[in-house]
This record gives sequence, C-alpha cells and structure tokens, in this order.
Amino acid sequence: MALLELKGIDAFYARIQALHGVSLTVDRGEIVALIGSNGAGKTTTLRTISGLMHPAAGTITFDGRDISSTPPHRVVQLGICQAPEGRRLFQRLTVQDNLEMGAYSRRDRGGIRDSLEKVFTLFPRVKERRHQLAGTLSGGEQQMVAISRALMANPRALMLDEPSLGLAPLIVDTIFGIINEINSSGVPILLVEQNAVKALDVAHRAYVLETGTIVQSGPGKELAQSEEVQKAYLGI
Amino acid sequence: MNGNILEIRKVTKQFGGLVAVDDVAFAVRRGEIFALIGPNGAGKTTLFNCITGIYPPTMGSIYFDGRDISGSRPHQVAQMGIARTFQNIRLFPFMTALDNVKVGQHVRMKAKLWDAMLKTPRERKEEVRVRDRAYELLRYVGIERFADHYARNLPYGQQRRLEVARALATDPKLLLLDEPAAGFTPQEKVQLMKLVEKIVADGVTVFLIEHDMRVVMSISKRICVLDHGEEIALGPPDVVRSNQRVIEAYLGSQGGH
Amino acid sequence: MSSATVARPRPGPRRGRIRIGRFTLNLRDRDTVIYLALAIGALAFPTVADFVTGGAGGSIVLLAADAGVYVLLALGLNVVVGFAGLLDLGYAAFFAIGAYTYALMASGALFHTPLHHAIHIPFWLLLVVGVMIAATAGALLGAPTLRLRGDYLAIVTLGFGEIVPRVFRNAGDWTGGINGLSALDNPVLPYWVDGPWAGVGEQFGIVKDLIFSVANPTAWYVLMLILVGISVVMLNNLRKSRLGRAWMAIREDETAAQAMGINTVSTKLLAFAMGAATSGFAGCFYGAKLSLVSPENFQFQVSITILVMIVLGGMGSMPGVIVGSLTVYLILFKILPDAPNQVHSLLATTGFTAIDQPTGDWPGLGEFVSRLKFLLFGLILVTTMLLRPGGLIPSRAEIDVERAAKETSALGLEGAQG
Amino acid sequence: MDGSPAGTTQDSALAEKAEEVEDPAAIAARDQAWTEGLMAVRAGMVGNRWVRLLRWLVLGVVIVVLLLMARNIATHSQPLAYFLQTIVYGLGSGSLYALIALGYTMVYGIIELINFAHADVVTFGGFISLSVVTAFGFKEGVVNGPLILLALVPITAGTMLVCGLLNITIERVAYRPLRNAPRVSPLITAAGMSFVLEGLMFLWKGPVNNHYPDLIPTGQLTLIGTTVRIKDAVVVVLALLLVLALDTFVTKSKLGKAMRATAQDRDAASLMGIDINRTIAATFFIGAVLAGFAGTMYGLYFGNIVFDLGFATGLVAFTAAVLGGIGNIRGAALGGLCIGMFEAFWNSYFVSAWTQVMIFVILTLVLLFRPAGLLGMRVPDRT
Amino acid sequence: GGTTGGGSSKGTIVIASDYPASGGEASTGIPEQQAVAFAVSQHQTIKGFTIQYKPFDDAINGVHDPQKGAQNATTMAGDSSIVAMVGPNNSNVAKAMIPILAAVPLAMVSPANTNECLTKSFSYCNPAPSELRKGSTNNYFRIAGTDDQQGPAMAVYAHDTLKFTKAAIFSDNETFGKGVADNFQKKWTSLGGTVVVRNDYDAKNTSDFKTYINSAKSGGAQFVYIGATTGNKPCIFKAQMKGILDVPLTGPDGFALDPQCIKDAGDNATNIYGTTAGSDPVAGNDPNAKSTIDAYKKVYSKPTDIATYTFQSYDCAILLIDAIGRAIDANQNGDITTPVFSYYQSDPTNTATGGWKYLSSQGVTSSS
Ligand SMILES: Nc1ncnc2c1ncn2[C@@H]1O[C@H](COP(=O)(O)OP(=O)(O)OP(=O)(O)O)[C@@H](O)[C@H]1O
Ligand SMILES: Nc1ncnc2c1ncn2[C@@H]1O[C@H](COP(=O)(O)OP(=O)(O)OP(=O)(O)O)[C@@H](O)[C@H]1O
Ligand SMILES: [Mg+2]
Ligand SMILES: [Mg+2]
Repeated sequence: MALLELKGIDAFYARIQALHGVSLTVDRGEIVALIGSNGAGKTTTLRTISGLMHPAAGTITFDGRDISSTPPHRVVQLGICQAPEGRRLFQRLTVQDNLEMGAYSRRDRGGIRDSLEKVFTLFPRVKERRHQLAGTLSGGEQQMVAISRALMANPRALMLDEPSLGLAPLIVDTIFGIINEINSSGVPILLVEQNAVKALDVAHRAYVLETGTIVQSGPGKELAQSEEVQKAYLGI
Repeated sequence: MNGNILEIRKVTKQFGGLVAVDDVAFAVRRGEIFALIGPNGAGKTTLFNCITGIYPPTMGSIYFDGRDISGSRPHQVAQMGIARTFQNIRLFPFMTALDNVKVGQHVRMKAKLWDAMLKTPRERKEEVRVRDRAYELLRYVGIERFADHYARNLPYGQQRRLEVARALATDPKLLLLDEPAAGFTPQEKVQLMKLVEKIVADGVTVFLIEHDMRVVMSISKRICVLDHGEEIALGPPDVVRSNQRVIEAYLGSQGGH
Repeated sequence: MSSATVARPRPGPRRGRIRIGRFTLNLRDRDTVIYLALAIGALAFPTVADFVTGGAGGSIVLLAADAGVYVLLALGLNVVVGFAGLLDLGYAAFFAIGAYTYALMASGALFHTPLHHAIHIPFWLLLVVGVMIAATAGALLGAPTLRLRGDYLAIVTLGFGEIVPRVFRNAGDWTGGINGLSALDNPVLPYWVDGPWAGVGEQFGIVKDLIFSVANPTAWYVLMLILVGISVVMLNNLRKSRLGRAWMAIREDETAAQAMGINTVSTKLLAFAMGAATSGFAGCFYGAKLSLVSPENFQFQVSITILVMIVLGGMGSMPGVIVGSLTVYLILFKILPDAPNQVHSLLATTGFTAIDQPTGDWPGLGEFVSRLKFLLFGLILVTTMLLRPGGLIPSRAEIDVERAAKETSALGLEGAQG
Repeated sequence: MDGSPAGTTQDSALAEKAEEVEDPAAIAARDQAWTEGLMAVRAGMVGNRWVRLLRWLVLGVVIVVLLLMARNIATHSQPLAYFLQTIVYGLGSGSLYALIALGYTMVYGIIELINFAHADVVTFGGFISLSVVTAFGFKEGVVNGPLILLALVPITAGTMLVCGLLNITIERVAYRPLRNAPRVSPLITAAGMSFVLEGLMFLWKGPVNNHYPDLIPTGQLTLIGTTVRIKDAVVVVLALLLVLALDTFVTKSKLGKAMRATAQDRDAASLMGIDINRTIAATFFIGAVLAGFAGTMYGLYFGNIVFDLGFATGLVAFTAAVLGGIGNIRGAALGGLCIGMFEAFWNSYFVSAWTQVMIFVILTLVLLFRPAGLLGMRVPDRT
Repeated sequence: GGTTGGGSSKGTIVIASDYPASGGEASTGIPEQQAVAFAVSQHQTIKGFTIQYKPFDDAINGVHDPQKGAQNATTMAGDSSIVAMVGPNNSNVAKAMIPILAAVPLAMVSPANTNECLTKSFSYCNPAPSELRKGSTNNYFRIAGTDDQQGPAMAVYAHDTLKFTKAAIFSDNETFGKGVADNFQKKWTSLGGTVVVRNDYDAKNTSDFKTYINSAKSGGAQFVYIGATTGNKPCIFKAQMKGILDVPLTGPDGFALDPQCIKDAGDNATNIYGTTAGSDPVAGNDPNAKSTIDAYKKVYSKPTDIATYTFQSYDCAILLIDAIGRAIDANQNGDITTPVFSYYQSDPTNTATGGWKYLSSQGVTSSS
C-alpha cells in the first residue's frame, strides 16, 4: 500500500472549487512531481494533505491512517512536512530560531544539532545569515531558509512547494541535488514545481494537474516525452 | 540630457554593518530592456528599493531623466514616472482588478476633494476616462474578463499581469519589474516576454530583475550582474553569459542555455 | 489557464433598474435597496410615530433626531476606520471639538473668558465653521500619528480621546471647566427661508421666524435628516472617487499604495479630516439641540460606542453603518433604559407583582433588570459579533473574508496567504 | 494632496534637495538612525526636514518640562527625602501596571487583539481573593504577622488558577470563533466581554468600593527620611520576579517559542507541528494568571476594589504595554514602571489634573520617535 | 403635566425620577431610586388619587448622560400622567433637563445637585439660572446644600474650632467635589490658613493616593480636606494614610457622613469630619427620621442600599407627594410647581432628614 494516498479529493475556497476529485499516491522512497499551470490547484493539494484545509469530499491516508480531518500539527507529528508556498518564514525570528522551529516536534537534541549542521553545509549562505532576522533576508535567501526549515523536521515524507522559485540558477541546481540526496536516504518527496524540466527529470513519477483535475500521470521521464506536457510545461 | 533615462551613480546601501549594494554605477538607456541579475541576496531588490524611494541610498545618487531623485519619497518617484512591480506580489487584495488599475492612475488624475464630494462634471468626465483607460490596460495585459474579481481571487499568473497593468496605469517612463516570471510555466513566460516587448514598443523603458536566464538572455538589450552588492559585469547578453566570474558566481551549469 | 474556476457571470446589465432623469436606481443592488428603505422609513417616521403613539410621537421623533447625531458620528468614523483602515479609538475627541466650537461661538460663553465678548454666530454658518474647525483639528491631531502603523495608531488616537475632554475640563477659563457650557443658542430659521406658509400669522397675522425648540420635534428631525442626507451623499461620492480608492489602497497595502504615487501622508490626513468634519456636523447639532456641552460626555465610552456601531453594522459599508448606529442607539438609549419600566408594567398587568417586590437580597425583578443593563449590552455585542462577524450588513469585501474563513477550516487557520 | 497639482510638491522637494549639500558622512549617520527602527516606517511619514524640526521642538519641550521638574524638586523643603519617597511610591504602582500590561502584551503579541476584557479579569481576580479572604474572616487586627502569608500564598495561587481558567473560557467562547473575521470584530467582542464581566461583578459585588483588608504585615524601613514599608517591597519584588520569570519562559522555553512563532504566522506555525489552539489558550492562561496575581496585589496594596476598576486601569496598562513596545514582555514591564513613576512624579510635583493628559502626550512623543515603542522592534517592510 | 382621572380611584398620578441607575454611578443612583419607590409605597394614594412611580435612567454605558437626561425630560413632558419628578443626580444633567421641563412646566426636585449656579445668580455663573430657564417660570428646586456653603462651613470649623492653620486640599475634579474644594480653599485662605498642597485627582484613574499623602505630609499639613463623593475614593485616601500621615480627614456630606466611607477607610476610619447640608439622617437621632430609616432598611436590607443622598431622595419624593396633595386641594389643575415652592415657605414635619428645612431657612434652594 502506498505511504500517502489521496482519493477523490474535492476542495473549495469560498465558492470556488479548487480541486475536483484529485487522486494520487506517493510510495515509500519515491519522488513524485506535481506539475500544472498557475492556479491548477497544486498548492491546494498540498494544503489539503497538511490539514491546512479539509477536503469537502474524498479521503487522505498516510501510512494506513485516515488524515482527512487531522489538524496540521498532528499531521506534522505523523511525519509529513511541508515547505509551503510563499516561504512563510517567521519574520521576526532569526534564521537560526526559524530552523529550530522546524524541529519543533522533535525531541532528540543530538539529532537536531546534526540536522542543523547538515543544513548549514547544504546552504552556506544560510549559515552566514543565521543571526539575521528572517524578515530582512532577500527573496532567494528566504527560500533557502524555508527549505532548510522543512528539512529540520527530519520528516518521514516531505512536500516541497515550488522550491526553486526565485532562486539563482546555481542554487536551483543545488536544490535539485539536495532533493535527490534526501530521497536517496529513503524519504519520499512530493514535489510541486514550475520548472517542469528539472522536476520531471528527478521525479520517479509525476502527475499533471489542470484546473483542479489530474489529467495525466506516469513515470517522470515518460511524461517529459508526452506531447501535451512538452507543449504546455516544458516550453519546447 | 542624454539617452540615459536612469543613472545609478555610485550607489551604496548599507543595513547596519551589511553592505547590500556596494558602489554600483550604471545607466539604463531610453527605450531598452535592461536586466539586473545576480545571485540571491546580491542586492538587486535593494537597488530597486533605492530607486523607488523605499530606502534612501546610504551614499551616491540616482538620476532619473536628468534629475536627482535620491531621497525622494516613493509617491514622488511614482509621480515622476517610475513604476514598479514587487518580488512578492503586492496587489490591493480586497479591491477589484479594475479598481487596482484605477488606483494606478491616481497620480495622473486631477479631481480635487470638492470635485469628488460634489461629483462635478469635471470629476465625472475624468472618472469615465479613468475607467476606460483601466479596461484598456486590462485588455492590454489580457485579463479584462477578471475586471470584477477581487485581486486576491485571481490565479497567480493573472495577479502578476494585473500588477503590470497597475504599474502601467501610472503612465511610467520607466517600468521596474522584480522577477516578473517567477512561478510561471514556460508557456506563460513566453507570453510575458511578448508583453514586455509590447510595452517597450509602446515607448516605456523596462528595467527588470529575473532569475530565468532564458527570459533574461532573450529579451534584454543589456545586463548588469551584481554579486555581494558589487557590480561584476555589464554588457549585452552574449558578453555577460560568457563572463567567467558570472558563470562562477551565478550561472553555474545553466550558463549554457 | 484556470479561468473557469474563478470566472463568474456578471450581473445582468439592465434588469431591475429604474431611471429617474440622470440617476439610475439598481434594485438588484443591495445597498440601493437599503438606502431606499431607509429613506422611505425616515420620511414616514414622524407620521408613523404619531400614529402609533396616538399623537404623542414628539418624544420619539426627538429621540430619532438625537440618534442622527450618532449616525453622523458613525458615518464619519467609518471614513477613518472602514475606508482608510486607520483604527481610531478616540473619535469622541473630534465630536467634542465640534460641540465645543458650537458652544463657544453660539452662546454667551466667551463673555466669561478672557475675551470678554460673547459671539453669537448663527447655527447655519457655524455648521460650516464647525466642520472646518473639526476638520482642521482632525488633520492636526492626525499628523503625529501618520508615521505609525496598525495599532500604534489606535493607541495614539485613544490618547487624543483621553486628552481632549480633559483639556476642555481643565481649561476652565475658556470652557466652563467641569461645569461645561450651557444655554447655547437655538437655530433660528428666518421666515423668508421657511416661507410664509410655515408659520402663517399665529400672533399678529404676520410671518415669523421658525425657532427650533423642544416643542418642535419635527423641525429638529428634518434638520437632522438633511444633515445625514448631505453626509451620506458626499461620503458616498468620496468613497467612489479617486480619494476613496486611495484610502482603500492604503488600507490594503500601504507600501504598494505609495509605489502607485499616492501620498499616504496627506491621504491619511484627509481621512482624519473628513471623519472629523462629519463629527463637526454632529457636534454642532448636538450642542444646538441639547443646549449644553460638558467634558464628561466625550469620554472613551463614546468612542467605543461609535466604534461598536460601525463594526456591528458592517465596517466600510455605509448602509451597514447607518443601520448599525441606529440599532445600537436604540438598544443603548431606548430599549435598555426602558426595560425595567417595561418589566414593571408587564408584571403589574400580569399580576406577578410579588416578584417585583424587593426582599432581602432580591431587589425586585424590574430593579434587577435595571442592574443587568451592562451585562445585557455586553452579551448583545458578543453574540451579534459571533453570529455575524462581518456586521449586520457587511461590505462586499468582508462578506468574502467571512466566507473564506468559514470554509477554509473549522480550525481557525488562515485561508488567505499571509 | 488632492489640492496640489502633481508638479509643485515634487519640484519644491527637488529644490530643497539642491540647496542641501550634505557630506556623505552625514548622510551615512542619518542612515544609521533610519536603520535603528525609524527606517522601517519611512513609508508613511513626513519628510525628513519636518521630522528633524519636530525633533528639536519636542526636545525643547521635554527640556523645559525637565527643568521645571528639576526646579520643583530642588526647591522642595526636603528635596531628597521627598524625591526618594516619590520613587518608592512610583515603583509600587508602576509594578502593578507592569503586571497588568503583561497580559495585554502577551495576548496582543499572539493574536493582535487589544483584549479590553483583560483588566476586568484583574478585577475579577481581586474579587475572588477578597471573597476567600472575607470568608476566612481575615481582617486587619484579627490576623496579622507573618503567619498570614501562609494563608495568602495558597489564596493567591488559587485566584491565579481561577482567573486563568476564566480567561481560557473567554478565549474559547468569544475570540476563537472570530480568529479569521475582520480585525475589529474580536475587538468588539472583547469590549463586549468587558461589559459582561463588569456586569457580572456589578451583580455580584454591587457598584460600591469594596474594602480589601490590609493584610500584609506592617513594618517599615526608614532611610534618609524615606520610608519603605513591607507592603511596598513585597509588591515590587514579587512583580519583578514574575516579570523576569515570564520573560525567561517566553524566550527560552519551547512553549514560549511556539508562542512567538504562532504570533507571526499561524499557518506556518501549525506546519511546524505547533498546536496553535493550545498555544493561544496557553497565552491567555498565562496572561490571566498574572492578572489574578495583579488583582490580589492590587487589593492588598491599595485596599479596595470596585467593579469597573478595569476600565480606567486597563487603559493605562495598555498604554504602558504600547509605550514599552507591544508584544514585548520586557517592554511592557518597562512601560508599566515608566508610567507608574511618571504618575508619581507628576502628582508630586505638578498639577495632577493634567497627569493623564501628560501620560498620553508622552506616549505620543515616544511613539513619534520610536514608532514601535521603547523596546519594540519592527521588521522593515520588505518588498 | 396634569392629572388624569379614571378607574376605581379618582385617577392615577405618576411621579418620575431621573438618576444614573446603571454602571458605576448606580451606587448612588439605585438607592436614590429605591428611596423614591419606598416613599411612594408609603403613600400609595393621595386625596383619592393613586400615586405611581416611574424611574428613568440617565446613564449610558455607566456614565450619566445629559442627552439621555434631555430625552427622559421630553418623554416626561409628553406623558400627561407624570406630574413631577425627583432628581436628577448630576448638575449637568439638570442643565439639560431644566429648559425642557421649565417650558411645560413640570416640577423637578433634586436631592443631590449642589452646583450653586443652578439656582443662584453669581457673577461667574454661566449661564445665569434665569437664562437656563429661557424665560419660563422656575420649575427647579433642590434640597441639597450648594457648593458655596459646605466648603466655607468646614473652613470656619477647622480654623475656629480645631485651631488648624495648615491644610492639604484635594478634590475628585468633578462638579461637586471641585466646587466645594474651591469654596473651601477660598474661605480657608481668607481666614488666614495656609494651603500646603492643592491637587485635583482623576477619580477613575487614581487608586494610589500615597503621593498626595506624601505631599501633604512633607508640607506639614495638620488636616486634609477632600472635596469628593464617596465613589470617588476620598475614604480610600484615608485608608492609605495609615502609617504615613495621621491627621484628620475633612470633607463635605458627599462622603464624610456616608456609612460606605467607614468601610472604605478600613481600620483607619477614625478622625473623619464632615459638614452636612442638613441634619444627618443616619447618624442623627431624630426619632421620626429613625423610624423611616428603619422601615426602609426592612425593605432594602443590603448595606449598599443606603448611600449618599438616599434619604434626601426620599425627602424629595415626600415633598412632591405633599405638594400634589396641596395642588389637588387648591384645584390648581395639576400645577405642582407652585405648591412645591409654597411648601418651602411652610413648616414640614414628616420628612426623614429635614434637610430641606435647614436649607429653606437659608433661602437658597429656589431662585424663582
Ligand atoms: N485563498 C484563496 N481564496 C480563493 N481562491 C483561491 C485561494 N487560493 C487559491 N485560490 C484559487 O484556487 C485555485 C487553485 O489555487 P492553487 O494555489 O492551489 O494553485 P497552484 O496550482 O498552486 O498555482 P500556482 O502555480 O500559482 O501556485 C486557483 O484558481 C486560485 O485562484
Ligand atoms: N532591511 C534589511 N535589513 C537588513 N538586511 C537587509 C535588509 N534588506 C535586505 N537585506 C539584505 O541585503 C541583501 C540584499 O538583499 P536583496 O533583497 O536586495 O537581494 P536580491 O538581490 O533581491 O536577492 P533575491 O534574488 O534573492 O531576491 C540580502 O543579503 C539581505 O539579507
Ligand atoms: Mg501554488
Ligand atoms: Mg530580490
């Protein structure tokens, strides 16, 4: 059975239905990409999984447990962690405090310290700025902190919402390297990306979302060959 | 006055001990598309903020159209003809798209308090004009059908467009775009490039910050590269692309694109 | 593109519209309907009041005229809080300034000050002068607050609300001190204005000036109606104008507003000034009708009451604010004060007089109800807000927020992205 | 602004610029000042020139007031003793303000709500402990001496607990359902709750002043003509200890950090695994525990409680919180002490009818120069 | 106003009252109201007419509000069954009500208004009483001592009897309190006394009086004079004097004779001197008063049921009821104001305090 499974999810913002019967699965050890144009409902999908929104219909199961109506902090405690869209850092906390907040539901002090070291080696820039208030970082720096913060939770499953947004080309490469690296340590990743080329490249499997509906799915490499996908998302 | 619409003259911006922009000097020529690139935290947005009066520069001065604008307040800068969009979209979320654009025309309107209170014919005429122009701009960026929607309810891509329309509504001579293509699909990026080219063709100079090299390299005339607040390269795309320092500091493997 | 998810049909263009000359009334527009209902209600009110009370409607009509003072105040505060998004907790200060302006310039008061010369400016002129002075005061008091954002501004305005009445109280040489000023002039309408038809020949068969007095409730009522009418029209025009949009833009995002060329300083000042101007109207009317101003009556409670009115009615929405202020006024000035007497008479007619008798700790039901007033008012506030967080007649934006909030989650998590 | 045609303001601004030839060092120095808190709010304020002018003006006024005060202090018949005694009394009431201000600051810090009902919880606390004290028959002269402290400690603790529970209930009923409503809606329910609490206490204890027995053992220390009673010392020391404890708790403990995170971004906080409902409830609880303590102390220290005490006291305490920098614990404590001290000095040396006016004038001036309060800080509005 | 007929009795006559009956000011307002109710319950009929009582509340959000007072006055004016009213409690409410009720006319008798300018013409009075009535005949009467009497009386007492020379003077900065304190100070200085400190505190915002006490102490004050009403904490001032300054506290009847004051002062409730505008109903031993008070206490047994002006309010009601009787006798068609006035000239016997008697002999209550 899949680790994370969505079945027929409907979700609404006020009167607007953002998701129409979305079903997807993420298996242990997988990188799954979710691509789609703006407003397709990618972020909404992640919000629903995290419990920030509750689906109007359908079920979400994680590791065999129904989490459709679990509040977000419980979801995190179960091990699903998300680097949300728009960074959402704690602006008036320092970078270091932000990272520590990422490890909020962990109890192993030693492990936390290790994770911190690891994050610092991944992003030297973050280490350099660790005493600065998060709110004063540049856009890209904030993005790095947001990803680092998610890593600090040492999650069982990781969701990244447009991790490459606003990052310099060099850092984008780094990010995808990191994604691979984390995944190879056994953590499944659900990846939402505009940079479809890279996303499909690292993903084992991928889903294409259009106006709230999954229109296509399959192995990443395969989708990258698909004509519609190429036209719409790869810019070829 | 020369062909430069904007001159950055040795501008430095410090935050406490941190030098975000370090003695940068370059000029943007009238009618071109000029790009500012550089690694994250290089000081690009900070420079935009200095130009638009959100922060005063610590040292140096900024000339727009031959006038020193350093230290002017944001609304004065907008009045003079510099408009901008923001790295994190900043629309007026609970105003309709149409009203957002109308706000953009604020500086170009003349109605006084009494006109507004008494709804004088003058004011009414102006309102009609403003409304028509707003629709025109929405059409220009391709989101006319969203005119009645609250800005916050627009999809992300349309919000970016709306921000551009709102900026254009101020009748700028110079348009600053901060990462306009961030979060766009390739298709949308192409549309955006077309839009930018259209804007330039209509006589507005565009000065943009962007991390997507395909966008930057294909539309900009000249590029300035910042790293750690310092200017490390300046020139046409080809030159910049092959500059070793730029590749090391910024482009990495993507330099080839 | 996801246009399909958000596109919604635009309202039908022509149905439900009535054209009267240049104006079109759109009967499908909620606000228009409410305005219409309010206008009809207001016009019919004196007659209905008279009819219902069997010819003794005078005191109710006067009550309604007094309520108008609060309607004006609420409309003014709505400009500051609802339109421009500047939380003002000391609005009573401007009310006080308006009232004292009238009191000093339309009574013998200045004779007792170091000036030694009384000034008796006619009410009609003072309406204009009072508005100007209040607006200036608004701008002046607003000035130091302009650098502040959010609730820091609120607390400074709260400070003004505390300072102004105390200054009036302590500056006894000029303001009558704690005793306040009384015996203020009544407005007088010269006969040539109200026309020969108004007061034809009661005494000597000649026309005479129409004097506003307690004996003439309708005059006050009509005057108030006109003031409210003018304010509503002007403020509504403002809301839909360049300035109104600038206020809203500042409310939504100040930095972005600046980048659009809006001078936030002067725009905010104008919001304060317009808010204060409306309260200048209210202050003049209050002073003229009550013939008394005293520093005790512009305290924090008044500011809070006005704020409650606009929030309860629906902040930012003018019909909402009018309905809200009338409702709260009715509760505070009529229903709650009358409740004990109602209970008394109810018990008397139903024969349960026993529970109305005080015994030991029990003060009698009527008396008990009288003691409940504070509690009741509080409960009314809390429950109304819980039932309708956006107010009785919310503005369009708030309807949206509310819906989003409700549907986003039951957890109280934010729907919109920060 | 509508009055001025687009061109003129900008032209004159430029003209001004041209006249001013400032050397880079001066510009840099000015810039430094900006970064220290002022810069953040540059958007939305009057031009530099005006600020500088105002600054001098205000400085002038402040100096005049200080000189006047100095003169009054110096010309007093017993200058030193009187001065020191004023400090002692200022500290006493200041620390009570500080305690109450803490509750405002914490709640504001986490959900940006001016909790109008907070000071009524303080009053409520006072009434609870008063009732217990009366029920046990404690009175002046009946029980005295150090033993009374043995009884007061559990009574105070119990009061604190009851207040905490009350506040949690209020939060649950009146604020939580409105967490996503427009900002002012919870403000109105807070005002409503304040009325409800005052209404209840009105029914319970009537409209009159309620005498609170003076139970803290008498005894005093006199130095240089200045008297410090045990009462004064107890209030100040306990209040300061509590402030310190709370500050350490919020900056160091995990719950404290959760509070700060929740305050800044609720969604993100919940994505960190923080139970925001619990965190917010905890904040209300702690605020009210302090309120319970403050209420009891208030009664013991000032000797009376009245049902609508919260109204005026709350206003001052909230002012104190803002003065110190709302959301900031040390700021609230500092603000409370400042206001208590200022009141004491103004009442001692000047006309007290103007005390409240002066408090708000000072608040305005402080905010004019430090728009985020004495210890508050604000993150620049990043674009 | 006027009387209406019908029913088993000849008709019903309604007496109204206007007090702040909610919020903080209810501490005086509610007992005042109860006292009128009590008086009416004692005299349920007069000369064949039934008497009823209708209280009005002039407090909005817990603060007396002249606008509300004016509204109440208009309602009373419009209700033909109401013939007279007791109250109001606050002078500025009276100012708003007098012009309205003078035009009717409808008699008002206040137990508590002490502002001298309501009835007396001094040069500093703005407006003068006649201006306030706007040309109508006088309809306003009161039994409370005016501010220009109590203060000086205490000054004379402190100077002549207590032989003090140094006074510390405070007030609650409200109409009554500041008025008496000012008048005290005027007389005191004219008698040659020294004022070591004079300050007006903000009653709502002040809980801590120690700085004031300290200033009195360091100036060497021999006694403290506070112009205030009980609710404004003068006796808490006294309580806080404990252990710091051990001198007498003096003041007007606004607090000094109020039993609540003794409670407020706690174990420092000694050495309090007060003036009174009449004889003190509670402390005094007028047997007539005592029986009335005891009867009242039987119905209203809580300690908070008696506050300042409670029995003065009772007196006003009795006064009105008697006047109504005279009006009926004289068949004056409901004109109560004239009988009320004439009543002052005669000799009363049946009131609780007899306070107005004292006053009428001073000739201060009416300026007709
Ligand atoms: N807070 C909101 N209120 C109302 N509608 C919303 C809200 N957030 C998103 N929507 C709508 O829901 C739909 C899905 O949005 P979502 O954010 O999930 O898209 P996305 O695929 O993540 O897009 P993007 O690439 O722009 O991030 C869009 O049509 C959007 O307009
Ligand atoms: N208000 C501030 N206070 C302190 N440091 C700041 C402030 N604003 C920016 N910085 C710092 O200045 C540097 C430049 O930031 P800036 O936003 O200009 O970068 P950028 O080039 O736009 O980067 P990105 O591409 O990531 O958006 C960053 O290191 C940032 O942390
Ligand atoms: Mg998204
Ligand atoms: Mg940037």
